[in-house]
Amino acid sequence: MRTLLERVAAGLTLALISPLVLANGWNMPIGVTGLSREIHSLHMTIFWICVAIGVVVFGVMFYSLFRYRRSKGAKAANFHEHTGVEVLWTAVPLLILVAMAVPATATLKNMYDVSEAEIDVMVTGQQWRWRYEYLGEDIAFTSNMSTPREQISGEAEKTENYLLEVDEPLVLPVDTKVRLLLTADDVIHSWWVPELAVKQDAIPGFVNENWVRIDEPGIYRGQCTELCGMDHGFMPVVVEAMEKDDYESWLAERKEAAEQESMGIDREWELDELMERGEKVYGSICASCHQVDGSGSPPAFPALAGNTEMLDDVEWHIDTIVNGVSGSAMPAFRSTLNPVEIAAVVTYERNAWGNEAGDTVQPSEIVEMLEE
Amino acid sequence: MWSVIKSVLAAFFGVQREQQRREDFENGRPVSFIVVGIAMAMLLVALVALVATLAAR
Amino acid sequence: MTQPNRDEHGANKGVRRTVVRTVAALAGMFAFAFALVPLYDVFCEITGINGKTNGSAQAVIHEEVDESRMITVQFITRGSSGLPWELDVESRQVRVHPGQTNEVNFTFHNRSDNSNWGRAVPSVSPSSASLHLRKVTCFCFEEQQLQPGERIEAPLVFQLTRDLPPEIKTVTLVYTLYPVANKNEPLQAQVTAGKGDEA
Amino acid sequence: MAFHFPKSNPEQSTTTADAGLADSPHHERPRGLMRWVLTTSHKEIGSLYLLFSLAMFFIGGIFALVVRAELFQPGLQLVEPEFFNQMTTMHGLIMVFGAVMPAFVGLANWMVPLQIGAPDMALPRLNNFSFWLLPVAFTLLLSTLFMPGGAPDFGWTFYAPLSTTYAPPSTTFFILSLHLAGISSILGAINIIATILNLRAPGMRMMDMPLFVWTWLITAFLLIAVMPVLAGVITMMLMDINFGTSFFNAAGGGDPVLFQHLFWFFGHPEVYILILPAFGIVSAIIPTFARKPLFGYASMVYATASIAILSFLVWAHHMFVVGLPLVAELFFMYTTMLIAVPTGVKVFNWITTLFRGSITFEPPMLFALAFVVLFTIGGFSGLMLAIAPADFQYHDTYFVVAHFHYVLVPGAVFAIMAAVYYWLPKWTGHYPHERLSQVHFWLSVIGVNLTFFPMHFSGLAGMPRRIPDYALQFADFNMVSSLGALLYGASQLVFVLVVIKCVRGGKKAPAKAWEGAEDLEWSVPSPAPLHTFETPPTFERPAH
Repeated sequence: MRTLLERVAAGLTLALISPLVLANGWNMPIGVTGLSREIHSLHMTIFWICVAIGVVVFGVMFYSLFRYRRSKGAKAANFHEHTGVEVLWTAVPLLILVAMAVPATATLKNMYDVSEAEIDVMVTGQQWRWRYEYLGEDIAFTSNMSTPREQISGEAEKTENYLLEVDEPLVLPVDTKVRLLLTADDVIHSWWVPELAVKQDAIPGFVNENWVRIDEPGIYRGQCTELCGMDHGFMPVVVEAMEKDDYESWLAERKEAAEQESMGIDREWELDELMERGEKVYGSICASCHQVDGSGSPPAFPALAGNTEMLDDVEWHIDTIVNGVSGSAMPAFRSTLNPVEIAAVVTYERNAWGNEAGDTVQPSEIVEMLEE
Repeated sequence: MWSVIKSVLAAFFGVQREQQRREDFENGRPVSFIVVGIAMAMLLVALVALVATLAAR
Repeated sequence: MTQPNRDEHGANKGVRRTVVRTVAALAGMFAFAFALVPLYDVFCEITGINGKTNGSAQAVIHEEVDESRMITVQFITRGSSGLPWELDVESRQVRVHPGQTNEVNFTFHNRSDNSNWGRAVPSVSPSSASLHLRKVTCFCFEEQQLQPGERIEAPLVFQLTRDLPPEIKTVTLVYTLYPVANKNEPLQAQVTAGKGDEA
Repeated sequence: MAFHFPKSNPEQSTTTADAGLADSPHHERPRGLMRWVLTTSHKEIGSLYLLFSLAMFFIGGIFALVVRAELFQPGLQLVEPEFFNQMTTMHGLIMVFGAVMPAFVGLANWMVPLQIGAPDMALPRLNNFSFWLLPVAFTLLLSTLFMPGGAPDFGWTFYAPLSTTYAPPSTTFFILSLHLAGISSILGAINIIATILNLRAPGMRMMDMPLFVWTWLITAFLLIAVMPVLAGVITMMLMDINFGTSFFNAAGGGDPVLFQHLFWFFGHPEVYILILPAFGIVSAIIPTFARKPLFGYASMVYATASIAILSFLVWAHHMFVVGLPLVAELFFMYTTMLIAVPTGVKVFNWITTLFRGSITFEPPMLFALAFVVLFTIGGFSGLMLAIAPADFQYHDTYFVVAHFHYVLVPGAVFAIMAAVYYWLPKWTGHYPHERLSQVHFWLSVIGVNLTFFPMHFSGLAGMPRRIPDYALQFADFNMVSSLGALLYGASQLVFVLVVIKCVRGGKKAPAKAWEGAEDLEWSVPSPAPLHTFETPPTFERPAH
């Protein structure tokens, strides 16, 4: 960490020479897709056109201000009309605009061409996480911000990817056209990764499309860009692009893990095991509203610590998590969490922060409930 | 009629001679300018929409 | 605009006239704002602007099946909070020719101990395909009630018309389940937790 | 009271039978507080509007400073995210509806009758009513901060369903207060239209009117056209929230995107409502201090009308990423680019007015010149935003925040400042303190640029707007912005000092306070007596 003073000085210096510096971190990233490069060059073209117009316009303006000062004895002329000049300065901008519209139209058409995608991924925005579903592959998972709360509150040193890191990134192969289908469960979100030049609103009840074809393996980070409530600033998007082979083995691994997990459904879990797993689930999913210590922030987000209603009625407790509460901020986690995770988080909530239900909820019970 | 259209066109373009402007405001009836103005605005919409449709092909 | 000369009477009349006209314009614009709601729907239906599909059944157009191309039609079903139902589709994806009439079966399942009202709201992507998607039979046209534990099968009969633009190779149909709020008895969860919070 | 007027001059205000027109009861005027509560004088109501606007400017400014303070460093230090969202929302609503709009209405109240030689507004009692709706509306809006669940937290654009299904309980009060503010603007607009169309001095035709009057006339028509649409939208929200309709609720067959279409159908003309009167002000000030008639007066009027018409055809450029079909994207991209043409014409006209003038740099001129430069920068970023494919990268980032703050702060707000400096001699009879005004000017210019220029970079580098905390690579930009905001905010205290000093005394101003000023307001004494133009002046066309 630099000192405050150093940073202020650096910032001020940079602000002064800013128009000259268009280095990375100051400008739109060139990105790693064909479209992002196209958009970047469009952006730079318009920028330089604006600079050129600005130089001319402000040049004339400051020349006039300097040259025709009354203190230097300037006498005012009295002209106030010149049709020729006026036609000229209407027509020339019009031509410049047409010249700008042509490449912009071409790029836009390119962006709208979602045909011939090889992979389809459904992206669902939820307050405040993203859910990815690989259509036709039976793989689905949620992606939560993994920056610890202590870093946000300043109790811990902020690390490099502060606020831009997730527990499970969206994994995509390079050199493959991927179609993204975007929707949302609650309010409007917007999925954005600057280096992929993809930004698309995710709207409840509607499905939007976009596509991406990544050229280089790497990790690309972005954020939700449509105000979606309290934790709008804490719902990052992370895309990990892999070589095709690596992607295939990742897919296989995922599928195996899913199988492992489904085997876990049948066996009996110990309280400690469930508590350990539940704490993780709670931390990534529940803590943003109900707080790490279960104190909530009533009235919108009720406290879970000492919540007798919840402790007295385990079925109601599970039902609330599985089906959500209509008309409130509590979403349904039926499709977000698997039975093991639901069992674990229910058990955790019933036995943490001084709650002493003492009972465990087994994954098999959840499966039963979900099936009935 | 033609002069009205010409004046409205000039308005859309944003350039007009003082002389012509004065004539418009002395001789023309405001209603005819408004009607022609609205019609031209719709024409503009249709034109831009047409260009957009063609460009999208 | 005629030249005003400040004759008091004339100016007063003018003011009154101006006020009457502006107030009329105001009322007109207020009404126009509400008129925009149905107008927007009509506009969307004509242009297919936002992937809303037609709200009512359409007849099959009998046209020759275009054997030369195959279109992939994907089905995605989604639940939502507050409605303990499941919606499943027999096949996630079908390959069809334009012009051909197809049938796909969906299953609704009420997993709760209450009977509730719900509906499946459709959305089509790409939105421009919605113009060329004709639904002959669809459960999405109506709100429906399911008894506790009830499971029903509902068919979707649809046709993609031959004039489907050539660049469209995949059509995705998404159905999202929503509770019909004003018809449902408040869910157990709502009574106890939800409402207390919302107030 | 910052503005006060000499007691009305009996010998000046008795002659004409002004019965029907300006029914300001000059006999037995109430004294003290009631004088201001019941006043029907356009000058006093104008002052009330301006004072109200100043108060709101500071309240909205404090909210902005809370936002900037939280964003000074990465991490959450001062406020919770919920409260942060309430601050950004309230800042936007108050600045747009409480500060900038009432300031322009106040200036119109003061200056339109004086510039067209009318004794008062056409409907003085209505004028009083439309002002007093404002304090009620904004007291209500501010009171939501103390309600359970807090104030509105869904941004000043209040997109559904965040503002309906997921909104705090105070939203109903927010809707009510916006209705009241809307009614106030509508009544103000009716009054201004009626005044301009019917009460011009004999001999003054439409094309003789000063540009401030012209731009306000067109603005008033815009208000009449779009405020009812806003009223319609918020009524639909109210029904969705309280009566179970689903205009914007996908669950009931409604459409959240429809909300955005309706909102921006109001919202884009609203943007021009916030800037057109500023064009009028600058078009008055530049010729005065260049001592040269405005270049292309007719073109200015036509360009204003053209901008107003086009403003109804561009709304969806705020919605390029909601998933519009290709044809719609292209349509709105083209129309938006077209708007650059008449806007450019205006800038060229101002600059050509300067060319071969005889220029001096009094405080109003300084602000007007800064307006031209900085507004044009905002125009450039606007042009970039119009390019739909690039907008996919710019949309909802700090680049957009930089853009609209450039057009609204050194745009609209600087124009208001320029207008105040320009007309203060007419209002108070004294020139504003020159040195202090210059201090205010330079601090404001430096502050504004420090605040908003780095936002271009943070936006391009990837910082979304409306977030309470940000990734580390944006830290330097945000720190500069926050320091700039503090400087800009603090320098407005200098402005208050200038105004207070000017009201209490200073160099005496003659009727024609600025050498190059031509319009009718400079023919009445400074300070303007309570009653002016009771006998209509004869308007003589300037000889250009």
